[in-house]
Amino acid sequence: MTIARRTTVPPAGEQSEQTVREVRPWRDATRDVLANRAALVALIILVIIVLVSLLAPLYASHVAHTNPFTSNVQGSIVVDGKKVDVMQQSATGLGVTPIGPTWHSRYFLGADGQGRDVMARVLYGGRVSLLIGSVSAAICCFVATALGIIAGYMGGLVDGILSRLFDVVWAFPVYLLAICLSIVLLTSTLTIGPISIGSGSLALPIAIISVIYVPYVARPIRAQVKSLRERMFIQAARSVGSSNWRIIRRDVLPNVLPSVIVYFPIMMALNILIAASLSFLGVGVQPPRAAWGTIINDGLPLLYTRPLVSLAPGVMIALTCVALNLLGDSLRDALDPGSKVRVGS
Amino acid sequence: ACSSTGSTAGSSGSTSSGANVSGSAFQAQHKGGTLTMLANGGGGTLDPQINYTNTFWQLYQNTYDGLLKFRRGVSGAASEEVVPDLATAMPKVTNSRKTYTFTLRKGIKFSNGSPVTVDDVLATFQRLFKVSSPTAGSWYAQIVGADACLKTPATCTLKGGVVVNPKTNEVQFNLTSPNPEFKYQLAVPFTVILPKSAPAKDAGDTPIPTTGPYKFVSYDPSSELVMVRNPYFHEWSHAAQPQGYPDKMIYKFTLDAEAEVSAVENGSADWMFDPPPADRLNEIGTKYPKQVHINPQLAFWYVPMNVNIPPFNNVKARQAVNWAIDRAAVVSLYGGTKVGSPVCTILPPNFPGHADSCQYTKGGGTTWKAPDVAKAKKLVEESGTKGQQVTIVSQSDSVNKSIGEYLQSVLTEIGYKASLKTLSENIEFTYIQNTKHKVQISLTQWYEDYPAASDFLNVLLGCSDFHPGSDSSVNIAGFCDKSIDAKMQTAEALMGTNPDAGNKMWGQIDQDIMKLAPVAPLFTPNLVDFVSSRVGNYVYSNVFFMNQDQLWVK
Amino acid sequence: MPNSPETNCDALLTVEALTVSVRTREGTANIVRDVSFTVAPGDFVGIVGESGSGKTMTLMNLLRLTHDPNLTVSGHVWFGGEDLLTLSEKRLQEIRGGQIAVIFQDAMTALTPVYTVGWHIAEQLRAHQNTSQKAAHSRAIELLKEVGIPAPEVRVNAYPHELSGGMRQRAVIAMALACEPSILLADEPTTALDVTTQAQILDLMQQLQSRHGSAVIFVTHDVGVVAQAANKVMVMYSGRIVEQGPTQDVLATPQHPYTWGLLGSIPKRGATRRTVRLVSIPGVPPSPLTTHDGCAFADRCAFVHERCVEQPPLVALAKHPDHSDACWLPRSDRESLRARVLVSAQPADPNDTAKRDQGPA
Amino acid sequence: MNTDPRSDATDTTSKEGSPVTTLQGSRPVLSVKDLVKAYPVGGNALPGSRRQRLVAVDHVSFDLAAGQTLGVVGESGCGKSTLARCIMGLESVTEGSVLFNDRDIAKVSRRQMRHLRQHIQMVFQDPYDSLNPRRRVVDSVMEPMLVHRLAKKPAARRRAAELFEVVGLSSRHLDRYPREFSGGQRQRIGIARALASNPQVIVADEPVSALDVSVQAQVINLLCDLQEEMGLTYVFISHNLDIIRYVADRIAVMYLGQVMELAGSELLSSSPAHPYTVALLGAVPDLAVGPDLQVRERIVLNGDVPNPINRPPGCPFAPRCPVAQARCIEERPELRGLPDGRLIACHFPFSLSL
Amino acid sequence: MIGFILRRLGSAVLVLFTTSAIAFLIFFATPGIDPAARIAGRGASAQTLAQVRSSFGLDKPLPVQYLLMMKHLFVTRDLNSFVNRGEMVVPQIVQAAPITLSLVIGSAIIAVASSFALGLISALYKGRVVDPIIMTLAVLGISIPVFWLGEVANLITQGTLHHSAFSWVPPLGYTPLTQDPIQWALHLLFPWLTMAVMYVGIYSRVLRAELVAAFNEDFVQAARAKGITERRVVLRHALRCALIPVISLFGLDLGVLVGGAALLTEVVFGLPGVGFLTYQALENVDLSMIMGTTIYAAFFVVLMNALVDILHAKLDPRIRHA
Ligand SMILES: Nc1ncnc2c1ncn2[C@@H]1O[C@H](COP(=O)(O)OP(=O)(O)OP(=O)(O)O)[C@@H](O)[C@H]1O
Ligand SMILES: Nc1ncnc2c1ncn2[C@@H]1O[C@H](COP(=O)(O)OP(=O)(O)OP(=O)(O)O)[C@@H](O)[C@H]1O
Ligand SMILES: [Mg+2]
Ligand SMILES: [Mg+2]
Repeated sequence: MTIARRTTVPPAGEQSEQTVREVRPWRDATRDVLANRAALVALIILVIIVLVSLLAPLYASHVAHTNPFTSNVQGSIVVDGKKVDVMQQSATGLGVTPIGPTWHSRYFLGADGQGRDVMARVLYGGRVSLLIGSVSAAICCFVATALGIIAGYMGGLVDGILSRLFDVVWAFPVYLLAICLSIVLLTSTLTIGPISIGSGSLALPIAIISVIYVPYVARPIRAQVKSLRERMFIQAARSVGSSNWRIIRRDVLPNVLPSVIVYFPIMMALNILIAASLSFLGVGVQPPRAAWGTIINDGLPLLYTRPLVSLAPGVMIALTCVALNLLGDSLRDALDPGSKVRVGS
Repeated sequence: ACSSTGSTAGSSGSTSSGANVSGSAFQAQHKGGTLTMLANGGGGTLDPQINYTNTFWQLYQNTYDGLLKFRRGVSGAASEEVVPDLATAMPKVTNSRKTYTFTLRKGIKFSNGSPVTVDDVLATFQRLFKVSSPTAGSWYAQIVGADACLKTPATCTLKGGVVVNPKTNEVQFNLTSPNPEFKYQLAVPFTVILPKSAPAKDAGDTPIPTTGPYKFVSYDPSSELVMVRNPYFHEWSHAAQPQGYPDKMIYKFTLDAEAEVSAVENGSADWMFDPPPADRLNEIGTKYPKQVHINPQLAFWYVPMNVNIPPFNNVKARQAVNWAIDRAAVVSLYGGTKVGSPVCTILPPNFPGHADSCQYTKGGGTTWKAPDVAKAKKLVEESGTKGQQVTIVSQSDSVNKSIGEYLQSVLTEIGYKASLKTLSENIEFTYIQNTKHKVQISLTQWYEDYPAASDFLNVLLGCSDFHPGSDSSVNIAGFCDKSIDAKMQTAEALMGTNPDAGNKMWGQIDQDIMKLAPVAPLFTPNLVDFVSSRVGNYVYSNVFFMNQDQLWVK
Repeated sequence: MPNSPETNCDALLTVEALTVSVRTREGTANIVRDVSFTVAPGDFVGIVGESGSGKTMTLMNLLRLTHDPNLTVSGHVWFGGEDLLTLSEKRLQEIRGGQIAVIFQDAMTALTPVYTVGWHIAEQLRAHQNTSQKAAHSRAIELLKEVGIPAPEVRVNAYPHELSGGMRQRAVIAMALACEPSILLADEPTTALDVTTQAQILDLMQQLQSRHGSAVIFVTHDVGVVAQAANKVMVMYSGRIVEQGPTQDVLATPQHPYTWGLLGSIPKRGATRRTVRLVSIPGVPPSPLTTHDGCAFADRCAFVHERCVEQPPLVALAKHPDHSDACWLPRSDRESLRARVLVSAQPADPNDTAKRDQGPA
Repeated sequence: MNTDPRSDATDTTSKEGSPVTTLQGSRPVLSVKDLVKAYPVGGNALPGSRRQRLVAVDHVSFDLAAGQTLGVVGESGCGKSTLARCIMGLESVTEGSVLFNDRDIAKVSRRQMRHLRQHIQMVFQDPYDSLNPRRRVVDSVMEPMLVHRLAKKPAARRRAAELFEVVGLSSRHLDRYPREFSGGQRQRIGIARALASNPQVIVADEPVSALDVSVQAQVINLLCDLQEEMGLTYVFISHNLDIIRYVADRIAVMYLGQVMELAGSELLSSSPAHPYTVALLGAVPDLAVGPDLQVRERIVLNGDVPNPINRPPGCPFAPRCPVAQARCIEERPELRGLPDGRLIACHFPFSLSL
Repeated sequence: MIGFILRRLGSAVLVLFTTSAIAFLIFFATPGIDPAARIAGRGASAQTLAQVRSSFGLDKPLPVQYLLMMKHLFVTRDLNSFVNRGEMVVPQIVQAAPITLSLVIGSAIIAVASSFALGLISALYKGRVVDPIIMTLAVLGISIPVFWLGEVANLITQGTLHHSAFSWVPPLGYTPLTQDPIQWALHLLFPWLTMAVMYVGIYSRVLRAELVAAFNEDFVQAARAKGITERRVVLRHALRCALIPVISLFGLDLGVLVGGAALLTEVVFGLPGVGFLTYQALENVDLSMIMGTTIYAAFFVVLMNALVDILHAKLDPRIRHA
C-alpha cells in the first residue's frame, strides 16, 4: 500500500506533549505556500504588479506628468533638448505616427494612437484588469460554490436542473455568449433590481465574465460535494441531528473552501485572459477606461510601427497570469492533502 | 494616359484641371490579364436593386447599365455628369417636369444573349418595388402607381407610371410631382435594367445577367467574386459604358486591411477596396508613392448632437462643441493631412452648393484654422450644462473609435463628464438614429448618393427625415427648424428651374444651419487608392470612385 | 560473488541487515531497521505486526520495488548467489515475476483496471517465457482453473472490476504462479477479504505451495492467519523483528512482551466482556521519525526497565535455536511475566475504571 | 419468537419461555420489526427503463433491551451498515418499522426525529473519515449538545472536556484537528461525540475494523466499560466473529440482507445451528495461546456471496452451503424459533457441525 | 444501452434547443439591430420597413419567428443571412468548416504530440531540473492571450523580418488543401503553432499530474513486480491509465474548438473558418448566421461529449459496466 493513502499513514507520535506539532490547516497551508520557491516568486511578482498598478496615478502625475486619459494629438514634448511632436506627421502627409519609446520619464514606452503615454496607461490598465479579474473571479467562485453545493447536496431534481444548466452554459460558445451579452448590455442598460449596469460601467465585463466560467468551477465543486455527502463525517453530522443548513455551513463548506481558494487565482488568470480577448473583439472595457486588453487592441493598428503599445500590456498579462497560475498550483499542493505525500503526520 | 490624374488631383481637391472629358481612346495593347482586387468582406447580395454598398455599386458600373449613367472613363467633375446609357439620349421632360420620355437603344443584349427590350425596363421598375429596394419608398415614390406598389409589392404594375411602347422603343415615366433629382436616381444601380426573367426576389449570390462589358461568374460572399467579359457586349457609348481592359476580374474577400496592404505591396493583388490602415499610410506613402492615388470624396464626417435632449438642446452647448474640436487633430487621427481636410460646412468642398465659410474657428475666416477651447469652455459655462453626463456613441473600428476617444477627451476638457460607447458599425448607424436610445452625441459620416445638395442638407437635417422612435431616422440630430425647412423646400424647387440659384440658396441654408450647430462637421475624407506596381490607367470618378475595368494590368 | 554467505547454503533467500530509511521534510525516518532472516525452500513465513511497522517496506525492498528517490536501502538480499540489492535492473527484471513473484494486498488496485485478467496473466507469462499470445491465453485459462475460478474460459476475458474480491485475489495468485516462481511474496493477500473468502484463499495458497514447492513470505497483521497458515513467523515492531521462530513455538511460548500484547488483545473463544478483559497495549506505535536508541517498545511496555534504553539484540532461545527475540527481560522471568499479562486480564472487573486503558496523552 | 415477525417480541418470548430473548422484564428500548430496505439500482428515471431492486435489508426483526448488546455479524455487503443507517433514521425505510421506546422512527415528524436523535447515537467504522478534517475535534464533540440545545457553548465545552477524560483523552487536546490523532484516538473522539447527547442506544458500525489489533482491544474495552457505567444499549456491528462473541449478549448472523441465526452469544458459539454460522465460526482461526495450541480443521466454503440484485429464490446461502438440499434451493426458509430459544432461518439446522 | 442513447439524445436536443433559444432571445433583447432597418437600407421609408418586415416574417410573434428560422435552418436549409440577404447560412458554414477543421486538427496534432512528450518527460524526471522548467513553460503557455501571441507571430513573420528570415511565410489568409497542399500548410503553420501553445500547456500539465498519480498506484508497482521492462510499465500501464482523463479533456476541447472557439486565432490570421464567420456575424449582428453557427457549435460540443463518453467507455472498462 502506498503511503499516500491516508488510512495507512500512522499518526504522529504522541509520546509526549512536546513532540506534538500543532496542526492548523490554514496556517500550515500558508507555510507550505511560502516554502515553495516558485510560489514565492509568483507572490512577489503579483505584489509588485498590484503595487505599481495601485501607484499608477503617482507615476502619471509625478513622473510622467501626463493624463493618460486625455488625447494629446497635437502636443509636443522636449526630448534630449529637441522639441518633438507626439504625433509625427510623415513627410508625405500620409499617415501620422505616435512617438516611440523615449526611455525617459515621459513617454517611456512611447505614445499610443491618441498621443497618450503608454507606460501610464499600462499601469492604469493594470488596475482595471486586476479589478475585473479579481472581482469576477470572486463572483464566479461565489456563485459557482453556492450552485455547486446546492446541486451536489440536494441531488435529485435540483441537481438535474442545475447540471443541465451548467451543460448549456458550457456548450454555448464562450465568445458568442460574451459578445452577445455585451452587445445587449452595451446597447441597453441592464437593470437588475436596484443595480443598473450602464455601458461604461466595469460591472458589464465583470458580469459577463463571471457568468461564463461558473460551470467550470461549479461542476468540480458539485462532484466534490456529492462525494462529501457520502463521507462518514457528514453522515455523522446527520446522525447527530444537525440540520442540512448547518451541515452545509459547518461540514461541507469548510471542506470545499480549499478547492475554491485554489480555483480563485486560476479563475482570476482565466478571467484576465478572457477579458483581454473580449477587448480584442471590441466588447469589454469601454474607453476612457483602459484595461490591458483594450490597450493591446488600441495598439493593433500600430502593431508594425509601434509594436510596444501592444507588446507591453501583453507581457503584463502573461506575467500576471503566470504568477496567478503558479500560485494556484502551489495552493493546490498545500491545501489538497490528497495530492501530496505526507509522511509522519 | 490618365494614370497620373488622380495622384496629382489629391492635394487641393480640384480635380477637373487635367481631366480628359471625352475619355481616352481604347488602347488595345493593354487589353487582357486578370485584375485581382481585395476587400475585407463581401458586399452582400449581388442583386443590384437591393445592394446598397459602395463595394458593389462600384462594380455595377462595369456590369450593369441603366437608362442613364454617370459618365465613365473620366476623372474629376466631369464624372459627375449624367449621360444617356441604354437610352439613346437624355430624356425629354414634359408635363411641367413630371413626364420623362426615353428611347431605348436597339441591339443591346444581356450576357445571356437575350436582347434588351422596353419590357425589360418596365419589369425592372416593377421589380424595384417587388424586391423592396431600400429607397423604393423614398426616391421612387413619386412615380405614378408607386403607392400601390409599396402597399402590395407582389402585384406591382406601375400602371400609368412607367409606360412602354415596344413599337417606338420608348419608355415614359410619369411622376406625381416634379423631382429635380430624378435623373440622378435613374443613374444609380437601383434602376439598372435587368432581364424581365430576373426573379422577383432577392437574387442573393446568383448573378443576374448583365449588359455591361463584364458579367459575374461566381460569387461566394466569404471568399471571392469572379467576373469575366460579357461575350455579348459591344461598346455603344464610350462615355457611358466604355470597353474594359482586363479579361478577368477577381475580387477576394478574406484578408483584413493590414494583409491587403501587404498583398498589394508584393504584387499578389492589384488593388484594395478598403482604405489602407492608418499605420501603413506612412509606409506606402514613402515606399510606393507612385502606386498611391488620393482623391477627395463627396462626404463628410460629422458629430450630430441631439437637439432635443440635454445638454445639446442648448444651442450654446452645441456651439461650444463646434468651437472646441480640433479638426486638425481629428484629421491626424484619420490618417494625416493628405487623407482628409478640416471642414466647417455640411456640404463638402466641390459639392454643388458648397460655399466656403467657417463660423467656428479661432481668429475667424472662411476656412478652419484652430479650435478655441477657451471660448468653448465659456459657452459651456454660460449654457449651464457644465458637469453633465455625456455619452458619445461611435463605431468600434479603430479609426472611428480613436476619433471617438478624442471627442471624449475634448468634451471632458470643456467641462462634461464624458464617456464613450463604441458599437459595431452595423448597429451604430441605426442605433444613433433611434430616439429611443437617447443618444446625446455621436460620430458618423455621410457619403453622397448623387451630387445634389439636398442629399446632404435635406436628408440629414430636414424635418421629413426625423422619425422619432424609428431605426430609420437619418436626421440623427433630430433637428427640425420650420423656417429652415421651408427654405429647403424652396431651394429644392429652384433646382428644377435654376440650378445655380438653387445651389446658392443651399449654400446659405448650410450656413444658417451651422449657426444653430446641430452638427459639428469634422472633415472631408480623401480616398486613398493603393494599386500594385503593374497597374496603369487609373481613372477616378467622383461618384463611384476608381473605374476598375479601366485599369491596365498588362 | 564475493560476499555470498556460506552458512546458509540450503537457504533460498537470505536477508542480511536490511535497512530502509527515507528522507522526509521532518527528518530521516528509519522504516526498516536491521532486518535479517532466511527462507528455506518450502517455507511459509508469516510476518506480523501493526500497521506501519515496516512489513510492506521489508517485503517490497527485497525486490527493490520501491521507486522513491528519497529512499535508501542497505543490507544484502542473497538469492541464488546474487545480491538483489546490487543487481542490475535488467537482471532484476528477470527475477521479478520469474523466480520471485509478488501478490499485493488489494487485488483491485494491483491489477491495471483497463486490462482483462487474461491479459495480465499473458503479460506475466510473456515477460519471462517465449510464448505466443495464443498459447499464453490458453495457459491463462489453465491457471485460472487451477486457482479454482469457475468458468475460466469466460472469466479470462473479464476486467478486474467485474470480479468479486475473492476471485480477483485468486486471479492475482494465478498471475503470480504463472512462471512457477521459487519464492512468492504476499503482502496482506487476505486482509481485504471476508473471513470465509480469506479461508478459501489461505487454503488455496497452502495447496499451491505444497504442490509447487515454492517458499512463501506472507505479510499480515492478523495473528490468526499466521497461526493457520505459516510454519515460521516473524513479529515486527517499529521496523525491527522483535521475535521470530517456528509458528508453533512463537504462539505457544511467546517471548516478547509485544507478542504477548498482540496475542492477548484477540478475544479468545468463550471469553466475553463479562468474564474476561482484553489485554491491550497502551499507547500507539512510535512514528518512524522518532529516533530512539533503546527498545522501541519501551514506551508501551509494562515491564520496561533501565536496560531498555539500549537496543536489545535478537537472541535465540537456548532450547529452541530457531526461536529468537529481542528483549532484555531475563529468560527465566518470561514465563511468569507472560502469565501475569495474560492472567491479569482474566477476571474482568467492570467497576475498576482505573484499569481502563488510558490514551497516550 | 415465532415465525411471524410482526408479533410482539415480548409476547412471543413469554409464550415460548425462551431464555435467550428475555428482556429482563423491561420493554425493549429498540425494536426492529420486519425491516426492509431496498434500493433502486441501474437504469434511470426515464419511463421505459427497467430499474432493479436491490434488497439490502430483508425482513429483519429483533428487540433490544436496555443495557444489552446485540451483535450483528456477517460478510461484506450483507446489509449490516444499511441496517445501522435505518435504525439511525439516516435512510428511509422501505417496509417495516424501527421502534425506539415504542415510537416509530420512520413515522415521526422531522422535529421529533431530531429530538429522538438525541437518544440514539452512532459510532462509525472509519475513524479517519468520521471526523470532519476541517473542524477542531471539540467542535465535533460539542455538535450534538449545541444541535439539541442541551448546553450553551461554554458549558458544552466543559462537558466535552469531561467526555474527553471519560474516553481516555486529555482535555488539552480539545482544540486540535483530527489529523493530529491516531486512529484509536479518533475512535475515542467518535465515542465521545456519541456520548455527548446522553444517548440510550449506541449503534456501533464496525467501530474497530479499521484499527490495529492492539488498539482494537483498547477501544473494545472502553466501549464495554462505558456500557457498564452508563447502562448503554449497543447494536454492535462487526464482521469479526471473535469480537462479536466477546462483546455481545445476543448475536444476529446476517447473510445477504437476512438474519440467518439469532441467538445468545454463548449458545451461538458453542452450538451453532445454521450451516453458515458454522462456516463462519470455522473460518475464524482459533488462537488458544499456550502449550495446548492447535489449529482446528476449517470448513472452507466454495463460491462467493451471490449478487444481492438477483437473489436466488431459495435460501440465499444454499449455493455455498455444503449440506444444501433440493428444498433449500426452491424454498426460502423463514426465521423461526427453536426450542433452545434461538431464531434460525434454515430448513435443516444442525446439519453441519464444527 | 437504449436508455443511455435516449438520455444522450435527450440532453443533446435540450442543449441545442437552449443554446439556440438563448441566442435568439439575446438577439431580440438587443435594441438597434432591427434587421428590417438594415435589410431596407439607409434612409428607407416607413412603408419599406413595414414591407420588409412582413415579407421576412419579422412581424410574427417570437416563437413563430424562432420556429420559422429553425425550419429554414434544418428543413429547407435555405436560411438567409439577415445582413447580406444573398448569403445562405448553411452553405456558408459548410464552406467554412473545412478551414476550421484544418486549423483545429493540425493544431491538435501538434498540441497532443508535444504535450505527450513534455508531460511524459516531466513526469519521468519529476524532482529533477527539467520538470519545473517544463512545467513553468506549460504555465506560460496557458497564461499568454492567444490573440496577442498570434499578433506577435504576425509582427515577427509579417513585419520587418518578413523580408529576411520569414520570407517563406505567405501572407495571411488561407489556401485550400486541395488547391495547394504546401501553401495550405504554410498558411496554417503559425496559426497551428499559436493555437497549440495553450493546449500544450494544459495537456502537458494534466498528463503529468495523471502520470504522477498513476506512478503512485499499486498497479504500477505490481506491473514492475511482474518483471516487465520499465518502458512497458510506463507506456502500457501508467500512461494507458493516465491517458483516459487527458483524452476526455482533449475530446471536449476539440468539440469546442471545432465549434468556433478557434475564433480568435481565425480572426488574427484571417482564416475564414467558422469562428471567423461567427465573429463577422456578431459584428454585423446577423441573427440567422449567429443561430447557424451557435447551433453548429453546440452540435459539435454535444457530439464530442457523446464521442468522449463512448471513447471513455472504450478506454475505461470500469465505465462500460457502470
Ligand atoms: N516512500 C515513503 N516515504 C516515506 N515514508 C514511507 C514511505 N513508504 C513507507 N513509509 C513509511 O514507512 C512506514 C512503514 O510502512 P509499511 O508500509 O512498510 O508498513 P506496514 O507494516 O506494511 O503497514 P500496513 O499494515 O499498514 O500495510 C510507515 O510509517 C510509512 O509511513
Ligand atoms: N445507497 C445505496 N444504493 C444502492 N445500493 C446500496 C446502497 N447502499 C448500500 N447498498 C448495497 O446494499 C448492500 C448492503 O450494503 P451495506 O453497506 O449495508 O453492507 P455491509 O454489510 O455494511 O458491508 P461492509 O461489511 O462492506 O460494510 C450492498 O450490496 C450494497 O452494495
Ligand atoms: Mg503494508
Ligand atoms: Mg458496512
